[in-house]
Amino acid sequence: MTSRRLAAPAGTWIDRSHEVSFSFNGRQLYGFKGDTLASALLANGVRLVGRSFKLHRPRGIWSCGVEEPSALVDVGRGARRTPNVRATLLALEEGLVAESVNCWPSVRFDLGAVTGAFAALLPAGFYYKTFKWPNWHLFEPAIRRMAGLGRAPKQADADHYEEMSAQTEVLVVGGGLAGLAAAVAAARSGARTMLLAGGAHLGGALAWRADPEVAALSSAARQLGVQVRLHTLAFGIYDHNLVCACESLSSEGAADLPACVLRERLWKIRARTVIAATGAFEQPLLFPDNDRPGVMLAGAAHEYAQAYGVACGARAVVAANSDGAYEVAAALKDAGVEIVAIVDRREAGAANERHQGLRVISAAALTAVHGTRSVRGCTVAQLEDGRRERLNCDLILNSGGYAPAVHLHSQAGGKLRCLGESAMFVPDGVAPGLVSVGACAGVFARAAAVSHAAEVGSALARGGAPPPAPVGGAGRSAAITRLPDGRTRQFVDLQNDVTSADVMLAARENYRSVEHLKRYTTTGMGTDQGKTSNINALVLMGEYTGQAPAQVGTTRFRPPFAPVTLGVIAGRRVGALYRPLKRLPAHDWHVAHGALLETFGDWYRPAAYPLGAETLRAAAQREAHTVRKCAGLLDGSPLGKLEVFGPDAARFLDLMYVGTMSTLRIGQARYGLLLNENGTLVDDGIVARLSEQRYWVNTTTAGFDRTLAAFEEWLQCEFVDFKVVVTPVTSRWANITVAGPRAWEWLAKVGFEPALAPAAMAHMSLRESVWDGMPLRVLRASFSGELGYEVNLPAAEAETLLTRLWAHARELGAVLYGIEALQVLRVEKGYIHIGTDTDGTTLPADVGFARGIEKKAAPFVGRRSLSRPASRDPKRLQLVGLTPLDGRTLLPVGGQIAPKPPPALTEGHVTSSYLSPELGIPIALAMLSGGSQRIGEQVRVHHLGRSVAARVAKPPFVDPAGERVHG
Amino acid sequence: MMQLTCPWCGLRDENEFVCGGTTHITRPELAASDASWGAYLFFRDNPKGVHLERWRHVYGCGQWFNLARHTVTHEVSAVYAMTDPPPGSA
Amino acid sequence: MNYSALALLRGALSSHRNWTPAWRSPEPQAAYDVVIVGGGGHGLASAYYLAKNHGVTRVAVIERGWLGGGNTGRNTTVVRSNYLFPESARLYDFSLRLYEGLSRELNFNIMLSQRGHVMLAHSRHDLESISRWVNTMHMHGIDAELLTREQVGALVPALDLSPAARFPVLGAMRQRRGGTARHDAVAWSYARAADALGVDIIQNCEVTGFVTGKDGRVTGVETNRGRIGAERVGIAAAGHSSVLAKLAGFRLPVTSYALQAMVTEPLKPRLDVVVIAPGTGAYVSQSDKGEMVIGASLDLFPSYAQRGSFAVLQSVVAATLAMFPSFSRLRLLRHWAGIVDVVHDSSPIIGPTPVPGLYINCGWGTGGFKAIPVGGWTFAHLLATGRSHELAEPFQLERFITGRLIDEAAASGIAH
Amino acid sequence: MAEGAAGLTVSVEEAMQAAALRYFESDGAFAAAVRELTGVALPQVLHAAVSGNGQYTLAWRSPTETLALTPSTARMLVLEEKLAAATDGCLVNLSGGLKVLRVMGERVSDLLCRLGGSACVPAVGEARRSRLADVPVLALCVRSTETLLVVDRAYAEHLMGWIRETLLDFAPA
Ligand SMILES: Cc1cc2nc3c(=O)[nH]c(=O)nc-3n(C[C@H](O)[C@H](O)[C@H](O)COP(=O)(O)OP(=O)(O)OC[C@H]3O[C@@H](n4cnc5c(N)ncnc54)[C@H](O)[C@@H]3O)c2cc1C
Ligand SMILES: NC(=O)c1ccc[n+]([C@@H]2O[C@H](COP(=O)([O-])OP(=O)(O)OC[C@H]3O[C@@H](n4cnc5c(N)ncnc54)[C@H](O)[C@@H]3O)[C@@H](O)[C@H]2O)c1
Ligand SMILES: Cc1cc2nc3c(=O)[nH]c(=O)nc-3n(C[C@H](O)[C@H](O)[C@H](O)COP(=O)(O)O)c2cc1C
Ligand SMILES: [Zn+2]
Repeated sequence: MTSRRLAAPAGTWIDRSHEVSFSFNGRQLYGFKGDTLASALLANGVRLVGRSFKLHRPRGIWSCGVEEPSALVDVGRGARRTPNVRATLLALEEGLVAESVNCWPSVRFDLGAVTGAFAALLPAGFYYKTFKWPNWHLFEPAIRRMAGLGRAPKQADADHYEEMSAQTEVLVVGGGLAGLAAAVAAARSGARTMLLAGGAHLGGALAWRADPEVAALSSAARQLGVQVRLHTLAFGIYDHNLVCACESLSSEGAADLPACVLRERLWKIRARTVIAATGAFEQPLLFPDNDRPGVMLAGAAHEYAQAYGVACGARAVVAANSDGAYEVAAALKDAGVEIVAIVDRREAGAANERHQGLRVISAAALTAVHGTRSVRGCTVAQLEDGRRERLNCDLILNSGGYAPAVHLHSQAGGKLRCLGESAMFVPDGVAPGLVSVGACAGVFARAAAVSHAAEVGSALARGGAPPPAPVGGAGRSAAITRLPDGRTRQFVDLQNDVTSADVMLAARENYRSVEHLKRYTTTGMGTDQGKTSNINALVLMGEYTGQAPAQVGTTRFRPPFAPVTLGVIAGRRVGALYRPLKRLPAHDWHVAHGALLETFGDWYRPAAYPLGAETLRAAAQREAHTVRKCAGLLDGSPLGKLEVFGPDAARFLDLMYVGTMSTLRIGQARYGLLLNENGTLVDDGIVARLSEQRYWVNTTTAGFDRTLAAFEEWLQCEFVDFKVVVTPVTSRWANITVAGPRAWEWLAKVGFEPALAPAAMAHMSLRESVWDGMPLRVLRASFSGELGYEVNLPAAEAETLLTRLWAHARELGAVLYGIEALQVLRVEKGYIHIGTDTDGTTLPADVGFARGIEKKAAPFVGRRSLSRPASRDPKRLQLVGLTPLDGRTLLPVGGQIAPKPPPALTEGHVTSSYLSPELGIPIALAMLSGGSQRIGEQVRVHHLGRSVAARVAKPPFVDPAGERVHG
Repeated sequence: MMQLTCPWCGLRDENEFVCGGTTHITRPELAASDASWGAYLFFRDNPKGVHLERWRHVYGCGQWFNLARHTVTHEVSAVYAMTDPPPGSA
Repeated sequence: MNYSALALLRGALSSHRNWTPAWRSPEPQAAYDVVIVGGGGHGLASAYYLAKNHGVTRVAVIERGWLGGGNTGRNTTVVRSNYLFPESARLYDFSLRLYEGLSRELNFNIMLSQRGHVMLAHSRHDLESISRWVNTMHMHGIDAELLTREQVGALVPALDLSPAARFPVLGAMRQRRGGTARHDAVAWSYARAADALGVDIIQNCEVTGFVTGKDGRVTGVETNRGRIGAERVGIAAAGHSSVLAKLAGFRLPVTSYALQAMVTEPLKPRLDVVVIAPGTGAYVSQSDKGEMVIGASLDLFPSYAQRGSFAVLQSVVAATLAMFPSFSRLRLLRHWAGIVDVVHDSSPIIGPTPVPGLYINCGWGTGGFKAIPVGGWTFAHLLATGRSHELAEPFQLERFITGRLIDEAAASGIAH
Repeated sequence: MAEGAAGLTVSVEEAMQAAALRYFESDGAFAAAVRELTGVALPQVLHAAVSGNGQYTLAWRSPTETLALTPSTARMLVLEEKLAAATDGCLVNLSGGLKVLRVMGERVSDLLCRLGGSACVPAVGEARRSRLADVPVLALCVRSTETLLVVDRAYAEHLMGWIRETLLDFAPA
């Protein structure tokens, strides 16, 4: 145990009076409120926290933030289990349970680590070069088990997520000194300003020091009304300056969380301008075995000491090539960590008075790290002459300069430029709608960062041009130079185990584009997205191929900046709120009357009303039979309904439908087919004329949205001089369909006026009427082939009519029927159902409307497409009826028609099939190649290895003369 | 997610609209040849650059209108009525 | 050089200094027999089959960025051949069969993982539709089977099987031979093999125009690295097809849209097959590395920007959680988009263009990764002989005039 | 039904009558007839107007449509009858097809922002139809602490469900 808790006052963020217990890999440990899991583990002397992706190398805590590649844990249990959580970001909570990922049986004795023994066989892309014989499938399962990190939960998430949209003039991302300065300046200049800070504190890199400037700016921000959101990480910038951010709301992992909490909030913020002040990431140097637990970023160790009161080790060696490392060394020394030496790659270090007493080894590098599960020492060599020295230490601090966090700038479409000597990529000017300030703009000198940020803030608030960034101040730092490749590994990407040798291999094999390098070696593809590895990888590639880093370039930055839960992206759109499901106005009534409900598209509606143990199919048979013999009641409320009004309504409907609507007399109704311009069927429906200028249009349930959209598009975009308005009224009207020979008798019993009687009202006509004080629109039409009334009435009254009718059902012997029986009835009549018998390739002639088209002289939408060669092909699939030759076997829907069993060229398929209660035999509709000319022919239907002989028939099967509709 | 300006309702999020594709397409007469009918139905400029297209504000006022929008930057340079000529055509 | 376990062993002993470049980076020559525009899967496979099947080796593939960096390098890697029309089924199954032998043929593991492709049915109507589908597959001689709800549950335990689900699972259709392949490996393996046969792959070279002779015949291409002569030119530029067509003076029945995809952080195996929910359009598979790879529908407005709309991303994620409520706490690692060339009937175009000597392979839209082998095979045939391969015969531009569309999406009612 | 949290209450106006007024010109004979019958002129774009007697609320829906709301069935009937003969416009009764939710309290806009639209929060006297809870909703601000949400009946339950869950999680802003 080498890391430990320091004595107070170290630890600005922890509350030593508040102990917190937690469990790590089954061990009970203690930390303080204010700790992160990482700081608490370090305080407990836990170094080894995980295993790497490919080689299962032991790994420790590397950073103190979002860039963490190694310290990933699975947190929680059951419905709250969360995989791959960064220990460095997870606030410690009482009762938190965490486990290491990617190791078995334990993180200390991980069997996966045997791969380490074969590491030499597993260079970048090794899997592309082998596992080909006999095939990949043989090896794949084992490889899959080795890969992956955490374990996915098995239960549905218990918690809630919500979404919040906001608008602001200036949005500042990042609450460090630069962000604060920009926000305060913007607000002072009168702009509505919002500031997002990813962490729990303002102040960024300075948050844990008592910095008077941070304090002053923070309170100024509050006074000026800047909307400050802590715990809110901006993860992406999208079109037209939409910034999306995730706000963490709950005490993740706490044992006493309520059963359901609001866990995270998605912020969708539209900003007139965005100021990125996201800071910079410290970059590591490469040296052999630089991945051992105990090697970590210098700045992180600094933060652990000051903010959390944790010494990450007792004896530290600092590997450096930049000035920042000296500050860290001095500060850690003050905190009680022995600094064995600063090993600086540069000729002259940056030591000043503050660093007196620190041993500096210049122009040297680490050439070995000793210790496997924890650092025990290192070997340092002079770059010049190779002279070596072994140093005992338990901590190696790595400090290779900074990489500005240019993620948002790049996502917004900003360009980068490379500061040659330090291999630092900084924004090249501004991005559309976004300006960077502070460290993420490459401005590291504190005073310069603050004044530039303030100037940017006020300029943008006033709509002015932002001043250019005074880049610099990061201290001298040289781009890493490659060390001779020894036998040991220098890790570039810690999570994915990409080494400098892998980069060299990629160069050797000509995967030299930086994007090839990434994909071939997987560098930068881990959960940290290369925040501390991408720069090293591209610099190495440059060195191997003789290119400057600028020539190599960076890989593409993509959202999210840090991984975000799927839950927060979906927000409330889960469970019942995923997509609205529509219910009938009389939903409860149907439930009370034994409906078996199913989803049909967006609607939840009765499929049938089974009695007792009756199956759906049997119920439908009984219901359909009763409709034919007596009468039945169907709730057809979902049927689409439109009112089309205007002096040009008739002309318009003539253009929309195959079928002439202008010649309808008032009160008359007609069937119509709606086509798209490509000639294929979009919908069918019934159009009735309510008055000279006013039409009633019924669409199919599924076709309603398409029909309305098509009407509006044609009216507004093509026939722009037509005076027509289209008003959807589907929800206004319930539709109760009464069908069967005794339909009228039934309606008369509840008091429908005699003017609606079959004798007074023809088939295919519509009457407005009043019943029980409510307005009715009664359409005589029939999808069942029986005398039929579609009674449209105000939606809220549906239940009244149903109840009143149902009171007479028993005496009549009438039934309720559902969609399934309706299907049986319409198939007996040979009526098509759009979307079931037809698909998006069906033309009107295919379903028997060739004559209707010939008869109509006027143009209509889609007409021209019907005369293309392919539309006139006699081999097209055409609607026919089928009956099984044996009179018994139900023809399977989806069965293929072909003279011989598969494989064969199919001639068509069965589209609808039912046992006909009327005929007592199975019947079917089918689409058959050239079908209209093949009536009477014998065919074979093939289905899942069976085959049935059938005869082609001309529908309808029942009442071919169509007499029953008249009652 | 883009923000588009409905001529009636003002700036709204992209997901209140549907895009109807290229605008200013002339519908041929019924007597058109198969080739010109096919060209009308299917063949498009599909420019990488400014595209004149039509959108409908389905979640708002339901109106169709035209946009000039860049297909790479998604920047909108003009919003105009269905019956207006293309911008710059005077 | 040959790739094998033995070669890896030799590598291990030589610090992997034994490996040679997978392909060269040659300077463009003055002229080639065939120039292919676009170094994606289709362009590279075409070059390979030109050399391999037709002995045409004076071939250049011109790629404006890095090879495989287009849609081939950013797709969700689903392969299958369950198509309704015989023309499509023949095409895609030929492709799948080529895929099945590709790792060995190209001596490069493309990680073809025939883990099975499972399309869910949410309603009785869907069950009927997949029944038609399965039978049609059998007619085409392609494997397909129906699964009951219980079988689906056993195969995909993470699925929400509750009857109360907004899109309940009533059954499914499975193609066992369907699955995934490693996208980059497909591009790289063809590139390596084509290069080995003498094809020049020229990266960072953008075609900016076409050169034509007096007779209007194409004689070469203009690029940002100079003019390159060619007897025949083939375009295989996916989302950029219209841009190239415009340079050559014609239009295509193509619209370019952004199609998004995303991955979660890597996890231990949790999902063994490719699952698609037709009701929502979302589909998910788990890669060998462990990420959940998620894809869905287009951003429905024309775009050449390789980035997606956040609104669409949200609906895709919500659709994914509707299938897999237990994925809610998984984290999205990265999301991106590619520009796909969508054709009205969602079938490809492989044929001559109005410009003599200029041919095109495009229109694969959201589904051309699975077709890379056959796209290359048939395009190579066309480029070598000037005649369409019989598999590609139905997929000509002229179908948009005659109306002989091969509309898979319309026939199946499912976006392709 | 009324739900409440953090000083917000949401109730359904079950009896509210609704109609679409459709016309070709907003200043034609039909518009004049509407004005005469209700005492209010057709509202300006994105605006709503309430008649002096408080009995009619008219809300702009589109350039050819105004939504008319009234709590009185009788008044709606009269309106419907009186406008039936118009030729340059028509009234389409939508009563029962639309649901009207009344949201009362200080944090109306906080709620609306959580339903998806910060661009769609109406100011007093405004009516904005937009995408809330992923469905089309007309939000009509009567006064600073009162907003009506008008939604298709088929989506009302969904909208209400979303609101209910939001209120459940409502914390002080
Ligand atoms: C997100 C997403 C998911 C997908 N999922 C699947 C799936 O699961 N299964 C499936 O089968 N298909 C899928 N697809 C579709 C599939 O990726 C493509 O159809 C296929 O990759 C197309 O290959 P290609 O070679 O034609 O095009 P590309 O791979 O895009 O190659 C075209 C190349 O042309 C280059 N180019 C363009 N213009 C020029 C020029 N002027 N000069 C030189 N070069 C130029 C481009 O840079 C590009 O590299 C998906 C696509 C996307 C975007
Ligand atoms: N690591 C560093 O950033 C760093 C290093 C050396 C010196 N400094 C000095 O600190 C001063 C100011 O630096 P600064 O303000 O530019 O950086 P900073 O690091 O102090 O602040 C950036 C803040 O932004 C937050 N942040 C980053 N990405 C975010 C996102 N996507 N969403 C929300 N919050 C996000 C970070 O958590 C951090 O708190 C300068 O003087 C600079 O020289 C900073
Ligand atoms: C099947 C598949 C799996 C991927 N897995 C990862 C991954 O594990 N990590 C990662 O960072 N990116 C992954 N990506 C995404 C790529 O990094 C990259 O975003 C994508 O290829 C598009 O390229 P671009 O972002 O450079 O434009 C994956 C992409 C695909 C197609
Ligand atoms: Zn609008």
